[in-house]
Amino acid sequence: MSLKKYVVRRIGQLIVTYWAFLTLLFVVFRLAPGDPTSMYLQEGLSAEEREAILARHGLDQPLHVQYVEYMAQYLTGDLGQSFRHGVPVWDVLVVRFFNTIILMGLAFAIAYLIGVSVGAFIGWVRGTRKEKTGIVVTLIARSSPEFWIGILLLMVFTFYLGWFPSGGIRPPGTEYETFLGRYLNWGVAYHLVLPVLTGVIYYMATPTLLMRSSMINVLNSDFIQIKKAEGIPEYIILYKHAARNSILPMTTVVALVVGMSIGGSLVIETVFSWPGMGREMVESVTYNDYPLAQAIFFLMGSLVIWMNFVADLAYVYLDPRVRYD
Amino acid sequence: MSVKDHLPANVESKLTSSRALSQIKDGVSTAYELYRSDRLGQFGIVVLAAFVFIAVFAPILAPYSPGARHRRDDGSLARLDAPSTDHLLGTTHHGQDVFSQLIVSARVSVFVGFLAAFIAVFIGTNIGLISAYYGGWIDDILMRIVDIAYGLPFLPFVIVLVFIFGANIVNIMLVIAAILWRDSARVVRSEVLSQKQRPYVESARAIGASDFRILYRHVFPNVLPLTVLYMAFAVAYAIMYEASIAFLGFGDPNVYSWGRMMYQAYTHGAIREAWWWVLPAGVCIMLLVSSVFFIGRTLEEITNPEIRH
Amino acid sequence: MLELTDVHVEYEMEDGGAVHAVNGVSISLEKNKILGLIGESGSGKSTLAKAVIRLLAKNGDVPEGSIEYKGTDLTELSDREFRTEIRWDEISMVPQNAMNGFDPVYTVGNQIVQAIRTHEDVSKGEARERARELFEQLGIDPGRIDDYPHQFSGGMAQRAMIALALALDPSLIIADEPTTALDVVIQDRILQTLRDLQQEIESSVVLITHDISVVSDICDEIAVMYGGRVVEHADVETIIKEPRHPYTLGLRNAFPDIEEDDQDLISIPGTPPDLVEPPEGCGFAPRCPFATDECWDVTPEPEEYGDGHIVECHRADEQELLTEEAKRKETWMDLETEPQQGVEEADD
Amino acid sequence: MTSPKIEVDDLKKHFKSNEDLFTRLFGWGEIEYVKAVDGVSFEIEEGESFGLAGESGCGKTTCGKSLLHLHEPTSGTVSFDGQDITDPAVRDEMDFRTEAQIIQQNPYESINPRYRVFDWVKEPLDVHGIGSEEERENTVIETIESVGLNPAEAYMHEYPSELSGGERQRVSIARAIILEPSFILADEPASMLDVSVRASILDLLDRLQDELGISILYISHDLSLLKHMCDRIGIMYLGKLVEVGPATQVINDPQHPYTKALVGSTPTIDPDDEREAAELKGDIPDPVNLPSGCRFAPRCPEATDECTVEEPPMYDTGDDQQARCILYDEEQKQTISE
Repeated sequence: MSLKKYVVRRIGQLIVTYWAFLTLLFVVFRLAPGDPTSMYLQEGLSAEEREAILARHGLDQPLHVQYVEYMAQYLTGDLGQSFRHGVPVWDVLVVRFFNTIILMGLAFAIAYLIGVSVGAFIGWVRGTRKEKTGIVVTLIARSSPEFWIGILLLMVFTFYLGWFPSGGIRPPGTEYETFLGRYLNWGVAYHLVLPVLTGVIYYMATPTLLMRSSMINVLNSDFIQIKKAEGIPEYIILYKHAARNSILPMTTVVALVVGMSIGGSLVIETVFSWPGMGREMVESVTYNDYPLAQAIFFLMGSLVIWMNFVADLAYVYLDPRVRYD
Repeated sequence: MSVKDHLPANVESKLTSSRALSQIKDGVSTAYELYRSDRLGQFGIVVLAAFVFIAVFAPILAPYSPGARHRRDDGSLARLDAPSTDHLLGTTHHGQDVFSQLIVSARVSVFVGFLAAFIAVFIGTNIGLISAYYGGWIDDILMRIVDIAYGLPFLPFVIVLVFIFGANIVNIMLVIAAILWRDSARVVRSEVLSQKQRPYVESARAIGASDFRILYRHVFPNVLPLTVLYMAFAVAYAIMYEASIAFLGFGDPNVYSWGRMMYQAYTHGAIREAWWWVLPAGVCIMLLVSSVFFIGRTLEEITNPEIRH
Repeated sequence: MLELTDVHVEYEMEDGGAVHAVNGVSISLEKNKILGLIGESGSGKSTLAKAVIRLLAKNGDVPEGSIEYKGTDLTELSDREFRTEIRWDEISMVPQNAMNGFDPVYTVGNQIVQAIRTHEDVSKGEARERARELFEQLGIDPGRIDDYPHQFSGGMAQRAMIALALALDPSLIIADEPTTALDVVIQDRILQTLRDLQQEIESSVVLITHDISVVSDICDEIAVMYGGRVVEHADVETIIKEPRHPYTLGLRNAFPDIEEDDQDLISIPGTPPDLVEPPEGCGFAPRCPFATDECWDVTPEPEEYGDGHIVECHRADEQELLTEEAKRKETWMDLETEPQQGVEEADD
Repeated sequence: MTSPKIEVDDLKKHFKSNEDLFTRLFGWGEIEYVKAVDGVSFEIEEGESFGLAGESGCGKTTCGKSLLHLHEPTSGTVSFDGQDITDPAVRDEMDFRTEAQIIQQNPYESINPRYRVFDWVKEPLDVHGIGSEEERENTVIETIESVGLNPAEAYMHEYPSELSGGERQRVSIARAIILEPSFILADEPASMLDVSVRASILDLLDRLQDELGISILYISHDLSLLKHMCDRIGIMYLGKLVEVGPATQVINDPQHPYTKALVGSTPTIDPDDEREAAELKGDIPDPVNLPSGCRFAPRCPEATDECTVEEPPMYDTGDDQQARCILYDEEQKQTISE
């Protein structure tokens, strides 16, 4: 199969996945209890008012019409109106989306870098004490849910040592002028440390363990023996051959870890009161604001689907066996 | 190291019952091998056994009812009392005994963990078996479903579903299983694809064995170790997800769980002052989950001899 | 050029015991010769080769013996010295499956250049030029040096592997079953190429195989291994036509030959010896129809029977009798009917 | 005249080489076919041993497995005792799976590692519900002993991982003969075994064939072995038979240039033997895009322009021997039915 064909196929698959995902989203949220009116019911709505609200959100139509409209809306990037905030969902989400991306992107990137390097190392020193220690530490990290790690960090670094703030994204009352200026300042960096650290500790376990087993598999292959017989120095064999080959399967793991970390943002943002999508999701579900919950769900799912897509293309680029065939 | 080495030298086996008997023996000796093979696995088994014991006998072991509000000698509510001989792990904001809550909560974790994992692996294994064995259309469709399941961010999905179907412990368990199956489905499928190529499968076809027989009497026993391994992972994830759901406040309000304990402690700001309310539940989650992971790692080493030296 | 003296190789096992894979091998190889090392699985032939080029698995070790190469004892060298002075520069190897011998993510040319530049201070361009020349010598289109290994066919990959092995004009090439995975037509071509090139650059080759016809085809000398020892070693003519060791005789009679019309194949009963606790006496005694009490008790020492024909057998001087007897199927069959140890054990 | 045990007529097996969801859904891309077996015809007589030889990828194994209906043939017929077994109704009626069995190449993978010897050998009886439980046990013990695993008690409780390669292959043979089939496909039965035990397995097969009157189809790349074991052999190249004839004759006096090359390339034990190395150009072509005309022509040392025009039929070259080569067209104009 040529490279071009492969990419076209992969795009086709992306479309199918997206369609299925959107449909699932529709089905799930149409099952949801509590229509928007339930939020206003206490205020004693009249029947007409009720219907007006339903009509405004397009909920008085038959399901199949709603489905078509919903698809059209989402495909044109219109995520609807938030019940609770009374404004377009986009207005609520724009800032929160970037807050989450900054936090989870950073946590994910650092976790992945550390995980792959540590995994490569403990795979290389297979059978030694170092490997055992590495595995035990990694497994313990993986056994600790994000909220537990976050709470421990808070207890130690905030309440006991007093080094870092307990939550939020920047000191209250901070002014910023540009988009970049919002994030590129010491205040934000200071607030980022603990939540990012929480994510890093938890998310690095998966890439570490997978890189290790991938590494062990590669180290068992004949070509590593030949490279040794060629007299090539060990460190070059380690990074140029063993690690380079072991990283191939790791690209597909990227998407898995992204899925985990984006979902984990709910917990981390709740613990550290980080104004991101995750915390907003928890609140919107609690308050029946399902256009908002649905939109967040859609954005999170999109991230995972796109990362999957990018990872597959990266794989093709990295593995000549697929690239030239 | 073969299984046989762990059996007594003179095994009497009646021919007719030899098969069932031998499989039980295999199971026992595998467990023994697991226990013997490294200290991590031993630690895991001991800790896991302890938690299962606690979960089973929780009502007997807990000194108080977990919801009971205790009062001090002066009649005031025993709010956030530090650990004492009366209350081994102190009391909560509502004057409840932390130690008793801790013990009772073990039930939820063990119950949800094992049952959700079992359901997930049961579904996943069968989907993997069928998908790989029959291939073609069936495989295409099932695997696209798995892809989509991988596209769903786990925690948000679970929370939405739990919210829709109602926050009770059975729903939570089912919802966790409804998404955890994807891992075992994918792994079992790729293992079956490789097993399917092995000549023993062809040999079974050559004697006229039915598809059902080939799948469940030939292929499945060879996939079983992997299934058990993924079961261990699923148990660990199920426990953690249940705790996370409860921590976010979407748990079953009628049962005590470690996640819920931490949720209450966190929302009452106890992490500033009452460490005894916060730490025990987290330590328990960590211990229980890591025991399962340790067992899983040991299993991995046993079932995948290629990655031994 | 290469002289092994009483080499032992052990693999440590998890339970603390050890597998004595090679159990006292002494053998020498002259310059510009091809030595065929034949033996069945578990005879220690690959292990011996790995010991020479220091590629034993982590749990493997050479506790005894010396491996002298051009006057230096290789076992005395530090890892660094061994890597920079011996590996590939002096001793290179060709693995069984060439396709797995190349790193899949780099081009073949790249890997040859890397090997050259690890040992010689030459520019990339020069190294590439040499890689092209090597390709040409081996009959591969030099334009394909920028191909990835998976783009090669099995036979071509094996040629490229030989090109890689020859990149630094080594004095010794260890070829471990280099053609086992290939079809006869390609095998034939590759063996001829190997032989031609070996003579051209005057290097020695150790060819490891289980196929007697392959060694008799291209080798100068043959060493037969059994149970971790070299039981017979001589030039090809002698081993094929006048073998003295009963195992060699047995192998010869078990091997179907395309030339023969009505061959009666005779198998050797029994199983190879236990390498964890090698028994006293000759390792082949339990399977040998000619074994005497001495054979069971005393391990035979290598003895020379004229012009470099070295045999480890107490009855090697009874060549004619053994050869005649070994040709009769009944000789070996009789042994088969006797109760074997394995069966007894399982029976009780 | 009795019909032969097996009659293969113009058997073809083409595999789809690429097909996925999108090809199926939208017909994107062309489906390519690997023509593993591309029109093979031969016969095996009652009690005869027939050998199929050729290089890897020539389709010999696919051909054998299509005979056993482990692959659904793309076209052509396979007659078993005169009945066409490509028809499922015929297979059911004659209980084909009890009549034809297979012995596989790799004894280390051909026995399910989760089965003990006893259960593995007994399974065919279970599947076909033959005899009572007690009768089955006795049959199993007898069969295990008849393949040289004596006494059966010493082996039947073992897992395959505890047996040597030769013992495992004996277990496979026991499983293949327990239903008393009349035909066995032996796919490289000895190639994974050590030389010293190979002969004993071949002897065993020889003996069983004599005792039970089974027809055997041997598949191997090893001409020396086929010469030793078979009455007749067929040489395959790229999915077609290029030469068929009595084993000794084909190997001692090959007619087709490809057979000549194969025989010439096979190493011999005699070190004095100076074989004329056959010069074959290039590698085996891709079985997806076959060359036009004679498929061996691009590599053939004796090819002429004429060879690329049309695929040659089988020509009689004397004494029951046939070759698919235009060289024999001049000597003998009369062609054998295609």
